[in-house]
Amino acid sequence: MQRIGVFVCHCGTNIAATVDVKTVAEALGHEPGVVISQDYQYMCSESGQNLVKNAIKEHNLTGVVICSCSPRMHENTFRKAAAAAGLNPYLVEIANIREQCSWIHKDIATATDKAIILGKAAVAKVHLNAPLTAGESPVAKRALVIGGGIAGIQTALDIAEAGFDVDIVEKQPTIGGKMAQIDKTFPTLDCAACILTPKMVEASQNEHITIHSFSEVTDVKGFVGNFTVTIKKKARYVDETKCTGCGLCTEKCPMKKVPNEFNMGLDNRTAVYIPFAQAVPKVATIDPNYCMMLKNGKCGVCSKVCSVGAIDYKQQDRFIEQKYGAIVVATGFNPIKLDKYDEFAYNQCPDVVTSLELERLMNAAGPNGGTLLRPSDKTHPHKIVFVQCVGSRCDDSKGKPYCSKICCMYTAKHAMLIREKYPDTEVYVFYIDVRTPGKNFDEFYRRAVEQYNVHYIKGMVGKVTPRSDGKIDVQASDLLANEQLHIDADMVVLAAAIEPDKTARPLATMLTTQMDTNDFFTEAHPKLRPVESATAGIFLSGACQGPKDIPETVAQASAAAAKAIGLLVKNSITCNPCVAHSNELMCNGCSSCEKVCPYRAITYEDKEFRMPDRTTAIRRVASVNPAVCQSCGACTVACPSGAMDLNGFSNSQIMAEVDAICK
Amino acid sequence: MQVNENKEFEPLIVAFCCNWCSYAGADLSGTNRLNYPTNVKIIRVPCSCRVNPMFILRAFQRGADGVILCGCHPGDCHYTSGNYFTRRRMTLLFSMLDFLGIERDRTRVEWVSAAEGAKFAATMNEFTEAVKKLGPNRRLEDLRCRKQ
Amino acid sequence: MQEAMINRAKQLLADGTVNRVIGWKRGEFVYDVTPAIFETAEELDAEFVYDDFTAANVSKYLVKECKKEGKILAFLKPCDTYSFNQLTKEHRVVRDNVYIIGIPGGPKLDAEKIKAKGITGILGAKNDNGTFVIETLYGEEKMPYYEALSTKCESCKSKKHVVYDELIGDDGEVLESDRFDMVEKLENMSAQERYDFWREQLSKCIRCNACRNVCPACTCEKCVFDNPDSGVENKAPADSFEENMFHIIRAFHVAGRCTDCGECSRVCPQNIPLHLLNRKFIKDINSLYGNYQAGEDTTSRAPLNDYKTDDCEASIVHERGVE
Amino acid sequence: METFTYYPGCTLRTKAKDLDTYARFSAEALGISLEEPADWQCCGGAYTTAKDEIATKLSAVRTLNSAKVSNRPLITVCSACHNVIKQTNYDILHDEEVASKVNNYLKLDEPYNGETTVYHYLEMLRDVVGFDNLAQKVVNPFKGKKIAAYYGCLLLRPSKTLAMDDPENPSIMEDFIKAIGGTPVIYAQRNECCGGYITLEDKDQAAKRSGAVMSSAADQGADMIITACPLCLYNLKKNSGSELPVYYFTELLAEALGVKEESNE
Amino acid sequence: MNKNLKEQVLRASGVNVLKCMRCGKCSGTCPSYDEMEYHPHQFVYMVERGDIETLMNSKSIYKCLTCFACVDRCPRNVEPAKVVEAVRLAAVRQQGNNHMNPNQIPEMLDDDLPQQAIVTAFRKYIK
Repeated sequence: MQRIGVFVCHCGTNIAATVDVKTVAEALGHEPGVVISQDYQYMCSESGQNLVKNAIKEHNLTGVVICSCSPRMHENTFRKAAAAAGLNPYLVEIANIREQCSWIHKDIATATDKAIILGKAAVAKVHLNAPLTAGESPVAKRALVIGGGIAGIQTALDIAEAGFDVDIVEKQPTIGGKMAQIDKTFPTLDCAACILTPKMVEASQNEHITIHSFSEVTDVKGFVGNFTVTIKKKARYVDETKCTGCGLCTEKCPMKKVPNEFNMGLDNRTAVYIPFAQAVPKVATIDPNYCMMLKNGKCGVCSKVCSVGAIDYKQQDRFIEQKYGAIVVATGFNPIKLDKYDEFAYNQCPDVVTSLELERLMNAAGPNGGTLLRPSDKTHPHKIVFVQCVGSRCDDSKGKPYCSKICCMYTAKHAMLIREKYPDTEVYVFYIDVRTPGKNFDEFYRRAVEQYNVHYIKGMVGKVTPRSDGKIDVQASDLLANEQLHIDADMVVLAAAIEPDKTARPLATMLTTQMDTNDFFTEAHPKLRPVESATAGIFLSGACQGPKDIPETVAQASAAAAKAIGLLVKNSITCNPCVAHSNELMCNGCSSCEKVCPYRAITYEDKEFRMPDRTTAIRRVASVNPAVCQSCGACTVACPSGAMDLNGFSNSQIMAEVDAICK
Repeated sequence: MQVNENKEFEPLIVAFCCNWCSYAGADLSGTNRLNYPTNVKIIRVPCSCRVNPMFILRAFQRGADGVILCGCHPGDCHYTSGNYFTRRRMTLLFSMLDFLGIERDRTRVEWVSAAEGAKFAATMNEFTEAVKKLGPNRRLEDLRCRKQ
Repeated sequence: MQEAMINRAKQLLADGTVNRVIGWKRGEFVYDVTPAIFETAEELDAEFVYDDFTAANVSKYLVKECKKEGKILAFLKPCDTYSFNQLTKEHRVVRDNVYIIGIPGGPKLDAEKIKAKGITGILGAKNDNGTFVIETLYGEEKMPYYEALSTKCESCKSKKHVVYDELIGDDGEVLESDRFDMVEKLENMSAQERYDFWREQLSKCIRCNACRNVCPACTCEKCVFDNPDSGVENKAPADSFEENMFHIIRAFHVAGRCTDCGECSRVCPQNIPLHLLNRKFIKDINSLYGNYQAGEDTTSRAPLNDYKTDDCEASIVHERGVE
Repeated sequence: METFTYYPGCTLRTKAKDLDTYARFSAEALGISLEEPADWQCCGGAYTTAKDEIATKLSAVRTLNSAKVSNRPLITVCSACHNVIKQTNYDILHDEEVASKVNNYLKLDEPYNGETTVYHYLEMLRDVVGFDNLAQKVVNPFKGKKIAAYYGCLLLRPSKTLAMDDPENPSIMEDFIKAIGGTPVIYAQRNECCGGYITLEDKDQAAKRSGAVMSSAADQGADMIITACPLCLYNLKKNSGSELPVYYFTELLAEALGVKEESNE
Repeated sequence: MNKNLKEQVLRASGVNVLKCMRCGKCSGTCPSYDEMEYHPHQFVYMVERGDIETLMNSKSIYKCLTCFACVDRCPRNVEPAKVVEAVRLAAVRQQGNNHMNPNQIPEMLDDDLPQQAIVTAFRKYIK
């Protein structure tokens, strides 16, 4: 027999001025199962809560209905109060008679009637409430960071600092990412390698950090606190544990005509290679597409010269499986391909380059040893044109709809560095807007203009025509002068839009995280939860979530680490008990529920059942993982037999509310 | 609902609101004191995709004159995809009701965000008016359950 | 055809490929043909029937049968193979436990339609160039062949077998059919006319559950209308609404899963055109979300378990059609 | 032998007879039969982008419809005709208003709804004949000849509608040049305008445009330049002030296939 | 500003001028830029402002080659050439405002001029 208590709040005059609370309490007192119905000034106050607690104890209540403000406001308050009085907190229901009644109605009689109906619906529902206990799920004390750029490194270091083991999976032979390719950083102009490489070394030496370089994530199973991840360690044909990184093999390798991706293909490397001097791990890798030994079994020079016997032509891809409590995605970005924009002649002329290529051309470890020379004839350029927004801010059919965010600043940096080092070089920057929000950013850009005399021209380049005399005719508009210009440039630098790495999309599918139409990962909330994905236990770090510069990336990387640490310190996580559950006796095993579950919380197993006719049968039935279910209820409607139901919002509970309202 | 000769017909409207957007939007219209008729009674659900067609039919059966379902805007679902399923389910259900000759203005889906208190109130005013024009729901109502 | 089927079934029983056969046998009357299980060659010889009255879809029987020991041989008409595939997709049948022989389908005949012509005591029948010659206790009767056709065969959607281990006879093609004509006709009526039409039809319902029991998509372990936790449990129609509710929900539950086999209307003792409800959903799904034929394959996502971010809004119902 | 409906257009009957004749003889040599509709009309020379222009689109639709009636794809060779016909067909397919207005005007036996596939002659060479097959049929290859392809504007743009090739990085004519044994010369101005009809009232502007094209091609070392458009040919020859020889691509094709002589008979 | 004219130009061109982000690429790529008084980006902006008559009275409308370089290269898909064409049509459709008189044609001809040029000019200049 149900013993239900109803408590009607005045909320000062907020409710009482439009709703006759006494009448409401009186009317609800006559509802079936209700043993006490009271009203009070402020139900959420301490004395109000005591009133509820005392009534629970005194009347041995089995359910409580509070007629008050929105449950979004005080549901938790009253659940806690009930729990303190020994009543299961999920036996409390709220009737919202403030926001959805007293505040929107003026006529006392009709508002009171409506409040009574809302109260009756809550009473009808609480009759069917079941006591629920939150389950617990253990947390594996290890984190996975996918991507070993500055974002991944920073996140890993911060997690390791807190004392947790963390693995970095990086698809390239070395960690470091895009920042390792950059020459100088804005707005301070300090050398990227000087600030990045110590962090790379720190990561490799930290006892809590394991680096899986030249590796990829191939499968993710499980849920928050309990992920099982398969990592493919690609064959590098060099035993990592033996290689000392001496580099002798790379010197002796006869296959020297391999485009060097680290230098954006502007020079060549050997088939066995170490991407750059400060690579971590400093281990050689053999490129099977070019190695003559691997291709046709003829050569073997590297193996002969290696004094430690690290070369292993028979090495295979290896798969390792590891459990993680948290996963941080830090897959980063790439500049877009420029094939669609060949009015800028990128495919026609080697002296039309992207900004990232320019970084390498200017870098001391780059193809020209730090001297800026034209790729075509290795001469010094005297006139350089920068083009902004190539592929950014476009209509969807023409390119990326977003601002790539970093180009204005790095272009100012490039312009300044060139003018600093080569004062005889004229630099033009064609811009649509100069966007420099950030600490010391606009000051930096102004320095480029005022101190270094970079020619900023508002307008856009419309056609680039390379000429046989080595000059490049740049035809552009100068909107302020209302003129069409032709500049005889020696080099053209294109600020290509950036896009998320291509590996991100399949990864998002494996992780069941959401992406936007541009393939950037979607954060759980754009303002309040910017480093979490909507999938519990998956966090976002760096440019995989949106275009970012280095300081922002590092800030977000640390924030993602903090969120991951917050999860890893827990021994177990409390699950929301209001989750879906399947009645195995009625389940058809048809997979409809699984198809609509956004969290992959539903799995199937073949179970043996005793049938009514005393035989046993094996049936495929669904089960819901309560740690993963987020309680949306999509499955309950997909289920034709009604086997799938949702705690707290069950079919019969909602139906009871409908009946009470429509009575 | 009762039709009194002296009194105007007052329809009963059941509104299913998802907890994250539309229920919060309804709260906001309360906070901003934006009026809408008492005819509207809200039932809170975690997500619009929790609403089973059976709930809607049951409401009509027991005397509701209109049923409206409110959820997050497409793309903004708290559960990322719930409202997309809602949209397909309700499109087909409403089309079926229409096929059976039930007045199509008795059912509606509206996307209301947590910030759209004003839209919530306006939608409820508008929907109540539309249902009022149709008069009592006779075609789907269970006669037994009608109030005397 | 019947003989070829029996011979092949005997071979498969003999070589141990299968240990039983699902087919049809005759009841009291010549037109009263129902699904049955045969375990021996003798049983086959004695009772196995396949003729113009053999309309029943045996796919649904395989839900239970395929859980038993050993492989079963099933003869599936083209329309039945769609049902079977759909059941495979929903893990209700185990493909490996069934040996499927595809057989050419109908058109099948509807004894009710013959009887409606005042022809009784039917003993046998044959199609003579469009004229249907019926042998009865009282002599020979004739009627136009198409008037005797089962409703479900009048607008056949496909002569193609979508799943089989072997075929007896040739495989056909997916057909262009006029199956949505009646739905369209109703759509073009006024709301009041539609309401009157359905009120008249649905009020005939006696809740015998024949539609539910025959439907190859209705294979729930327990029907939601028998489930006390569903809040809609009811075993008999107490009022007009509950007929509506039952049939709307039933149609909704099979929406995107119904292969349009037509069994519901075939078995309805009250001759309610229930298939029109299913076809309405199929027509809507095709026009709103792209053509979809349930059971055509075993992997595609059912339209109601799927979505596109740019699907139409529910208000499309308000914007189109006849008021 | 595959048969196509062939639309020559007005200019190919007068000032650009070469473009036409070589195209026909070459097609025959390649095993393709081109059938001209009995009563074609001039396409109008320029496509009017304005949505409220219907009358100017009618003649193109008549041509498209006659191809539809004969149930064959339509082949064009003049860039301008191709542009007009292709854009009109796109309109009919994508703009219901245009389609219904046009059909209201024309009162055809059966309304035209964009059924015809339109190929430029070059597309036919690429997609029907295949450049590899073409190369095998070449008897007089242009060995060592550095040939610059001039696309102009009409063949490539608007790219969404014409959809022949990458508008900024086209390769169809370069591949054609390779197929007939020549060496293609890439130059940036190959997809810029020659000045077009402006030659009628502003010779200076036409000279400036065609001059820029020619000098860009010459600068990259071209021995000759080829085009598919009579007006381009005119501008480049008459207005550019350049000595670089300009040919229709069909002339080179006919020569490569060894049918040039008989074409001239 | 003439609202009717603006409406007419927007409708005839089918262009949404509000998509323009004022980058000036159309004018950067236009082969007729130096011959024009008002340049492609100005056409878009002036139509947005409703300043159509100024454009109609300018010789610029006869300088556009309709080469579609601006249309294909506009990052925002604005299609300036269609705006120019719509303004030119608005001009030549006015009574007595044909830009070319057929009587002038013989003097423009030379032996090689393809008639394609003349039919095109008829389309562009005369209503």
